[in-house]
Amino acid sequence: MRLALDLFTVLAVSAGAFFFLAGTVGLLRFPDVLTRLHALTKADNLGLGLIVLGLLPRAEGPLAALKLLAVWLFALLAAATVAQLVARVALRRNGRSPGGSAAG
Amino acid sequence: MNGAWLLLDLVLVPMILAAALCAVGARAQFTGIVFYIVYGLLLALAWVRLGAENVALAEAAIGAGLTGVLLLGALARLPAAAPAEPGADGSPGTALRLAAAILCAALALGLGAAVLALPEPAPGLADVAAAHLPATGLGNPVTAVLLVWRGYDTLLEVVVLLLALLGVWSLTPDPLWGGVPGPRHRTRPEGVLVFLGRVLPPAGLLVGAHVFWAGADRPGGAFQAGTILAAVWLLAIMAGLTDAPAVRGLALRLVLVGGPAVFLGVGLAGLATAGAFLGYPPDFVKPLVVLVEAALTLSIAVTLGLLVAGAPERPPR
Amino acid sequence: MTDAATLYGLCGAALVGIGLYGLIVQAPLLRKILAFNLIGSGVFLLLGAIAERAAPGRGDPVPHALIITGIVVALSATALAVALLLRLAGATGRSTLSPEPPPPAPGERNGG
Amino acid sequence: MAEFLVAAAAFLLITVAAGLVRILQGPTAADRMMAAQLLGTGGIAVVLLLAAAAERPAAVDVALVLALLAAFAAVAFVKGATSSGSGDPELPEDDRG
Repeated sequence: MRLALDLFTVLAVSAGAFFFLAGTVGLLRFPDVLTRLHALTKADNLGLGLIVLGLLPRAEGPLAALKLLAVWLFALLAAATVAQLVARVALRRNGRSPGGSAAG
Repeated sequence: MNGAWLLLDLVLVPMILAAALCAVGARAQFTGIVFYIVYGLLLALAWVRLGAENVALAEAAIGAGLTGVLLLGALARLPAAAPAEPGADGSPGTALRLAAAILCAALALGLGAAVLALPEPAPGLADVAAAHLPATGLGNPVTAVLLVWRGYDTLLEVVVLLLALLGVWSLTPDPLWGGVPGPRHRTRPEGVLVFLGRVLPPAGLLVGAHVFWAGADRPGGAFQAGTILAAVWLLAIMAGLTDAPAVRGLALRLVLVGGPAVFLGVGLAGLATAGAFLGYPPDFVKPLVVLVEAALTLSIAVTLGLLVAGAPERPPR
Repeated sequence: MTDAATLYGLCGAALVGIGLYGLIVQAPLLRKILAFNLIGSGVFLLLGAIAERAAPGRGDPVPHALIITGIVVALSATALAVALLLRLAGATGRSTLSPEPPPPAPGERNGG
Repeated sequence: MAEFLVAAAAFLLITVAAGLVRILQGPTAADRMMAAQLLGTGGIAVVLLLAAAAERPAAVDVALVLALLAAFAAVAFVKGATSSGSGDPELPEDDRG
């Protein structure tokens, strides 16, 4: 049992790390802001989700497991809303002054 | 120390240094601030790595929450910096830069040598603290240090926070005295910002209460909880769901001084009940510490929130 | 753990150097505020290294308490510095301490 | 097992460190902010892994706080990017600046 759970942890954490890698590659290689946004929010939240999933069997009790899930939920919420808002800003910047990089 | 931990350290430390270098050296100020936000996150990781969860919580709440809002808000309000060549805007020439670099390198090397020269084990108060911890009924030695053994320090610290806030308020232009800090934020009704502003503050209250309550026995405490509450309060303001209060309000001022006042009151009561200023009667240490922390959490949250909100910009309503 | 403490202590020493350099050579005041914070956090890491050296594995709570106090005070000092900077910019249109006249185009959002 | 978790944390850190390059290069402010967001999510994962590896459950609270406040810097950024500094990129009247 212990071995099976450990194996599960290793697999899920490795898969999560792979998605982070994919997200970073997207961030570095994709051609423009919006595609990079896409790569990031999809990949890194799936990555965090898999890592949380992998760590669940090691949680000390139901409360600790709930806390792990809450971490993932908060991160998902942040990523989804931030992606939406930043995309909005990026679209406007693109329409007006291409490549403008100053804030405010 | 085994290999995996060493690998982690050898990645994390250069990242911290790179983020720090870029924070002060990046060409655009905005880029520097983003690096500084990342730097705060990496520091929180470093404190987790060193097993100092109490410190990591404070760094996470301040670095991830308040600092970013404070600095990005300031940059948005500053006049656009004219990109001038070095020297034209008062920045020093090459000779001075070189001299400064030599001086700073010498200082860093000296400090580094001091770290290497630390005796093993270094003198410390950990054993004294651990020996006296059972007498307090608290489980978190850092909370015990903050509120029981070094009560003077902590009391004066919350007074310093208040003084800083007075300093910020004193920069108010005369006609706006006692007014409302920051602009009135407008948002699209039912938009993403409003959604975030509705969901996160209740969650923040929950997490803040958890961190405060855990603080007696596990890592956490008044400062960390107060910072979290301040951050979600600012978010609600930025989402346009509520407005910052006029700083002349009596209720607001009572909340601001409430924490230090309760701390001082319990401290003075200690003269009668425990024979010393800031002493606690032996059987009531934990309840009194929790009472002081509760009052402090609220005051710290409001003080930090208003510090970040800045000097009043609108006349009092 | 002890070796790690040394490593992070050395990192703190380097951060103090980086911060001081930025404080001296950077003209924009917001940059100076950032640099000052780097010095502060470098000192905190030095204290953290001492805490770990004093009690390997569990950490000395006294320096940890000092660091927490320091982090919160550093934030309030930063907020005060930012407020001063915004007031300076509002009054003069400049965000440096240079004696030169303000740049021709002060920003539009220059409330004060 | 602890060894594996720490190694995974180090791998993640190396991965998101590449995000630092994106912050440096930009080219737009939105790119920089998103790269910082990636570092934030990666940092949360690293904290969770270290908490599990060192068996220090209190560190999970640090991840909780980081996740709760993960959106804050970006919200301040989009606020500052609107014409008034206090608007909402979703509002049509802020479509200038």
